[in-house]
Amino acid sequence: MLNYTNAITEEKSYSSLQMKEIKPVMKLVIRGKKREFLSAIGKSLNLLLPTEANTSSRSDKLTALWLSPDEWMIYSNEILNSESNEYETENLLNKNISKTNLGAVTDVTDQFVLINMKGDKIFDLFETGSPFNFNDFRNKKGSVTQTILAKIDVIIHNQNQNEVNLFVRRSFSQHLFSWMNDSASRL
Amino acid sequence: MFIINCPYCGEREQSEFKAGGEAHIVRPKQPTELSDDEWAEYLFMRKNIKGIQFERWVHTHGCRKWFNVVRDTSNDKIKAVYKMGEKPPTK
Amino acid sequence: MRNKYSLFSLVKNAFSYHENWGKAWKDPEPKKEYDAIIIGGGGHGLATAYYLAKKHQMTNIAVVEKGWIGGGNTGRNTTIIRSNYLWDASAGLYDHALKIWEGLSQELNYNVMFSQRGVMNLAHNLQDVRDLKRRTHANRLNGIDAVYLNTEQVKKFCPIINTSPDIRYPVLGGTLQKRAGTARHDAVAWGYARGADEMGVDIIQNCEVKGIKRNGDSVEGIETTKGFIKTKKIGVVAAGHSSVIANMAGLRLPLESKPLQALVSEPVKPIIDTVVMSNAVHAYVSQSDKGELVIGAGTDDYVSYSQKGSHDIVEGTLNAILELYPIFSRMRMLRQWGGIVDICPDASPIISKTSIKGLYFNCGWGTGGFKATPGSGDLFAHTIANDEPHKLNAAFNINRFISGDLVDEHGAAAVAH
Amino acid sequence: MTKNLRVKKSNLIDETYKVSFKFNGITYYGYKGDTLASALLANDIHLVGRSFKYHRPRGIMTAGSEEPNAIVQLHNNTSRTEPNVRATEIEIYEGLEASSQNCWPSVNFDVGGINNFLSPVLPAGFYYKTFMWPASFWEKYEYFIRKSAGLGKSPTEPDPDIYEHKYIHCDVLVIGAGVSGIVAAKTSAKNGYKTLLVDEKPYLGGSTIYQNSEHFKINNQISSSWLEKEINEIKKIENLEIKTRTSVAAYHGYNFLLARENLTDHMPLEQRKNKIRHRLLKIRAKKVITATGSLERPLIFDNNDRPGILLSSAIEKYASLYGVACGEKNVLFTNNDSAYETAISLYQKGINIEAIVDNREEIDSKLIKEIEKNNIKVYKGYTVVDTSGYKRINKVSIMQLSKDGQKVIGSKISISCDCLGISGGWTPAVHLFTQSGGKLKFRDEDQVFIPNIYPSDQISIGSCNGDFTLDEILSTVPKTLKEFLNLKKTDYEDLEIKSSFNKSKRNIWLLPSDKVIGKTKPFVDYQNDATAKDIKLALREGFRSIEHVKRYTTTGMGTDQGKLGNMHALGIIAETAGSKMGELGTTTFRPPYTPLTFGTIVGRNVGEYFDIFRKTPIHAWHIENKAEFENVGQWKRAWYYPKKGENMHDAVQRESKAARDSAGILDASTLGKIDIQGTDASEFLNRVYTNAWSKLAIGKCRYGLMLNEDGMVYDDGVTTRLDENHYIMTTTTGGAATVLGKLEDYLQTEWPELDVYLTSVTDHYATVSVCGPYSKKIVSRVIPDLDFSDENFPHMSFKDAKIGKIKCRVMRISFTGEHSYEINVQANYGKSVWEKCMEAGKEFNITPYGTETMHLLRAEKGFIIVGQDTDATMTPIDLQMDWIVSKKKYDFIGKRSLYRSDTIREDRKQLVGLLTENPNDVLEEGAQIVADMNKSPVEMLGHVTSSYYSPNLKKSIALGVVRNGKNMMGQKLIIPMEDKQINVTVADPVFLDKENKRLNA
Repeated sequence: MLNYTNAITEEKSYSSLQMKEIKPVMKLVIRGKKREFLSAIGKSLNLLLPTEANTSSRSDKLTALWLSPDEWMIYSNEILNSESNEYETENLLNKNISKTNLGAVTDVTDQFVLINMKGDKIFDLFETGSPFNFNDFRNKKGSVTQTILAKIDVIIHNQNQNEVNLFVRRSFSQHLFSWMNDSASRL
Repeated sequence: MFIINCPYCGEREQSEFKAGGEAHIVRPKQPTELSDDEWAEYLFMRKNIKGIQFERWVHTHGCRKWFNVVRDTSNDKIKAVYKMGEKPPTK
Repeated sequence: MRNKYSLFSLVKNAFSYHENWGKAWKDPEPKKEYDAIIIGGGGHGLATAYYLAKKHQMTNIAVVEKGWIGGGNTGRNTTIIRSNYLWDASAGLYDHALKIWEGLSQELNYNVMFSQRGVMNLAHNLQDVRDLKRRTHANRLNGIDAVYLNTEQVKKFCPIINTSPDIRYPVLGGTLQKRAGTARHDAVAWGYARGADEMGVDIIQNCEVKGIKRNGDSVEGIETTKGFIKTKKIGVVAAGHSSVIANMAGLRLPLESKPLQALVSEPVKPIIDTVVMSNAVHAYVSQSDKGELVIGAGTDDYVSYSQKGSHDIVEGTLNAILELYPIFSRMRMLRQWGGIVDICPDASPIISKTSIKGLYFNCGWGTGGFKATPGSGDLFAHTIANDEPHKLNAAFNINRFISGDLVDEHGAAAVAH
Repeated sequence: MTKNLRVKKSNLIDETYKVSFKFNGITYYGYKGDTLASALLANDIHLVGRSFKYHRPRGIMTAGSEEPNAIVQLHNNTSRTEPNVRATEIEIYEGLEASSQNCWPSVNFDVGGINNFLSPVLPAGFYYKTFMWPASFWEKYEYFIRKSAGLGKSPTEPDPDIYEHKYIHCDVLVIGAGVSGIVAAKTSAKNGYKTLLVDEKPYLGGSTIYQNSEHFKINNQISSSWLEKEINEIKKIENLEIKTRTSVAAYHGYNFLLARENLTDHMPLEQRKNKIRHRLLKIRAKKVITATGSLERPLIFDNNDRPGILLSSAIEKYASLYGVACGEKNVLFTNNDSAYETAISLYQKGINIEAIVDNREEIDSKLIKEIEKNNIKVYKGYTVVDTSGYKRINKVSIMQLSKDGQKVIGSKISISCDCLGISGGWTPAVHLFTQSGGKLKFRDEDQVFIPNIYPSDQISIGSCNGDFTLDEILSTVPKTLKEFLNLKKTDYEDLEIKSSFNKSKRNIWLLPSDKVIGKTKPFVDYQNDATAKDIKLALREGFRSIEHVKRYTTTGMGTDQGKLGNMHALGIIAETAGSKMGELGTTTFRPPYTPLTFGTIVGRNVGEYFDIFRKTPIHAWHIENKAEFENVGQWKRAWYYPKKGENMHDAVQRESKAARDSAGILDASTLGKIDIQGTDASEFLNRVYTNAWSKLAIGKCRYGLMLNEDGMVYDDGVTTRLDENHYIMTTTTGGAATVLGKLEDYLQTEWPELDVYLTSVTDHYATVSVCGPYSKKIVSRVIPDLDFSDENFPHMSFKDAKIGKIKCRVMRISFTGEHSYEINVQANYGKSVWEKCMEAGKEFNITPYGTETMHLLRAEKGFIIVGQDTDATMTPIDLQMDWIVSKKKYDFIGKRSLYRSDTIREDRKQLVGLLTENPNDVLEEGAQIVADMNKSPVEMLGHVTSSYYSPNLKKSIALGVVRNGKNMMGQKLIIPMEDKQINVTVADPVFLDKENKRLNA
């Protein structure tokens, strides 16, 4: 049996801000341009991919984030078992998308670390290191952005009032988390 | 620091983008048939215009898409953006 | 000499309350025709005119400048002078310039304040170390004074550098060229202008070139805001605007003009008495005689003639400065500014004839042209006067972009200097 | 100090809160709310510093950020000391210590003062004319010049304070909270715009807030009372954020502004711990309203720089806002009505005014009438011609002006005084406007530059727009706002305004004197000691442009950037040269408006956050096992693993030997990995790599070389065909991001017709590379279910496998020449796989090795490292890798460039092996290679790119590039070192196992 070692082991809590990694969560990048691609995804997953820029969609099990006109990230809403890395969704999409040449499906489960943030200081923290204008974003549930935070690429998904999921590449995640804590400690 | 209106993501800060130089320099379809001079034209020679320039940018830290920008290089004002493959605006 | 400068003349003039100093240069209207016209009244252009008059007896010439002399990159750069370049051709070019610098104040009877306070380049990773050693060995064999320093020697030469092994990019070593240093940028333009003027060169300011008149494959003259001026030889030394002039003649050049920024701190008492450059963390700093820290930032990645760059570049540079000199955190930025630098794909200049007879270009100096000013002027004058390059600038011809024989100095010039 | 210069209770000053501070070692007291300047003035101290060039005694001149003279060194402590702090800006706090700068031994007795007497030989630009003989002596002169230049002293220890950044996006930014700014902010915010109001001062209300005269009323209330109510109201508006002690430093294009919010500089040191000192605000505003006010102009006359000479408005501010009298015998000298506002204010407070000198003759002004009513002498049509008093003014001499204002007539009158207020009218603070790219126009009536063409969505209002009087401001501003903010109505439509200000002004840039100008010192730039005669000298010497004059005389180059004197310099140039000021143009105002601390700009990007620190999933293991690390791009890679007592050489020799004799293990997770999918994936690879890919079988791996379009080697790596339309490409560690970017560029812009998708999976996988004769044994123990037979799993192939329930990919590829496997597993299992390999390999002496050993092992095999053995001037042919360049393919990136006349030459530099004559001599990487040392100049044929002592071959080996090297096999060459020459022989770059037997061993 292999041990599971995720990137961020600590949960951090400040007044009005909590941050922790949520894992394991399946993450897939799916790519495609054709109309059949969108419908095949819809049928396979019972989830309509968002086609409007900077938005997301959601089913019981999955959330889909718009990343570009031909790129989405799908992640599981539930925490999975770390003892296996076989993902039903991935297999299904490989069968219905990759094998039929409709588009591409890539497992990025460990490419990205998902940091869940809660509290009303989230955007104060972002403002210390991201040039993105969060004024509208923060009030729009489901909105998504790819931008930079502390010079690091991040994907931010507005989950709920005062709750976001932040995705960052694993090799950057510890540096970013340390930076976020340093910032949070001064908010 | 510009604000660039990514044709896919909307207005974003310049820090999210990278510039890619003069636009509409099409890679020759048959490079082997070019003379050294003609190849050098493609490879190195640039208009380097002072004034309205058609240029390429990529939304590196966003959607990763390349697109075109019309910018006045004498004052850095962006006049228009358009997608790859689209015709440049005439006005 | 009309107005010889010396301590004696200063004292003498003090008695007449300095009322009797003559003009450093005249302000003539353009003649109808010249034997040669230099477009661009920066250091390189004025030096070219000076050497054309002095060494090639071409005195019926003019320098036309669209603004005021020395007002472009000459007056905006951070004045670092060195010759420790990698390739033979570059080393030859820049060391030729350095040798002229060493006697320039006396030659011009104008104190250009060339100060050989040394230039140190730092290494921050193992490839830096290899590159700097490679360069040092090449320099030594080319007769250029350059030595490799280990971290302790770096610290000893410039004690305020943070050489702790615990910083993000520790200093692993460096090179030092002791003959290198700085000079007073304005004085270079003014000194050459005064010298050229005295030999009869017309320096025409506020005269913008609007067109280049060609007759077939030869040039016939220039259209300017002060009218048409006839000439058979045109030397273009227009730095960031080189492509603009080239386009007038129907030429395209392998250049992109990009913003380059610099800044100075408020003046303080001497704290750093050499020039330190670091390519890897993008920082270089020296201290002017006035006491300001002179700091050069990098270039932006887009073409611009606005003389403005992005704040991210300035911030990035100061990040690096504080990484290497944490003691400067409470120093204050007094002024920042931008210039337009014309950059060649191989980070080396062009000093060359063109396909058009009588049209010569001296451009592509990118971020580091100031250091070459006297050499560049001398060699360009030679090229114009003889219609063929001097052996020291033969490699810097425009055809290298066609044949592929580039002089790739990216390793040495990736950062502005 | 027995004088009581405190004159009244003030809202800003808390007289119940005494603060002690030290100036030049002596303890003084002030009150909370005082600036250092107001506290010093209350203690009757005017002499604060010495000037830059002549070391003349100088005092406090202004009450704001335009101060040229009163700049001090704050604190003596080596880490907290701060040079050039304006006494007029710094608020005092308990324990503040300040001292004078640029003087020795003290500000009262300064040896440098001798320069004042040498001044006749130190005109503008004197240093260009001398110090040239003897030639070698400049640096000796320079040493003394440098020592005497500079102002304060730099800290010599790191900064104890912390800084922060904050991005702000707002609809409307209002800069300046004077009466115009308050009106603008309220109007904007109440109409639904998300508004930010900033002001550099600790209080709101600008100069109107201390305006207590019956002469200036709004709706029948004294203007300050009216404004106070407005301020109380705006504090309650929800979408209005107000930031005081916040100064806008830079106004860039696209309405991007930088402001410094000063959070702790006014606090006692012990209260600052763990607090952010400054916050740099990066503001992006849809609209900007600039209401930065105006600066009072000094007047230019002989000896106009003595301590005790202040701007008239500053005297009023010290009296009204700080409750401090600047002198007991005040004289005011003016060319406009402003000085009378000061006079009335002083009179009300019982501060004595000796006289007012006004260069205007007949003026019908209510303010003057009131002054005259109170029996204060007004000299009309007079000018000051001189002052006296070395360390404090004690007398002014005045004379009558001729009708045309060109000369003085009559006899001199002396007035004794201890303070002289000067007022030359007002200059709109257009600095930020011009920084933003705005174009100015010159208004002839009152000789001011005002905004004309706006480059972005912004507007200037109030006195920075040239509307100086209260009635002008309050009638114009609401109209301007309505248009700018698209409003139907504002709250300020029907204000009833009383303003007694007469706008007449008699502007004379350089006031005439009874002496020839050569004998006078009329200062234009106080800090840099540039006088009107310096400007005239520059013009005489042919410097015509304002930029030339500025640079030659150093006018406007001080820490105040010429906020006071620049207009006068322009005026004097125009007058002397006979040109029009409007045509001369101004010098460029460059950011920042007020100097900005480096620390503020840098924020938290210092120390560990200077740059990103990337870690592999196995990083923690390397730390636990005491690895030394190497910076590779932003990664920290394990460099070598020294055992106790080992140095780097020992460790690398041990690691290298183990990797070949038994087994080695390397963390290769940093290599870039790109997932390539799509029906045109093979065609895509054909176009980006030099070799052919279509025929690569599924399950096989191939090495590829990628060129730049200029034909030079750009990157390399192994790509594996996972399926018909699915590949995974590896790139170098440093090249990962740029390679992906370049491939996307070609895909999106040149070949959009290709059905290919690229996705980075670099971080998704941990890569554990196990090599050596025992590698198969070890890996098969970790993955027992996989058939490792050479038939099933040959070199350059890949297998999907599982470790327990965890999927992974195993590649049999080798960068060492040994039999070796790379296990790619999802990152979160990477450390565990590594540990399993270590455990399984224990009995086989499995040895972790770092990048240094990796470099050594590959050099033994002659494998290149892009960036070390290549430098962007090497083609694949130069690397003697002709075999990888497909001749059949019609095109690939860079192909055409390989056939240019100079890239096709046979005598280019080529990669070769080098063996030293003495096998123990290890060459220095970077050393040059020469054939003939007697040639002059020495011809360098190339250089050593990689060099190691090989423990496996028991000799030194090296790679190098040598001109025409491929035709020099066996030839002897020289490596000239500083102290010796090393003889080498050109050899095959493959030093070990040329037959590749070990791959299957």
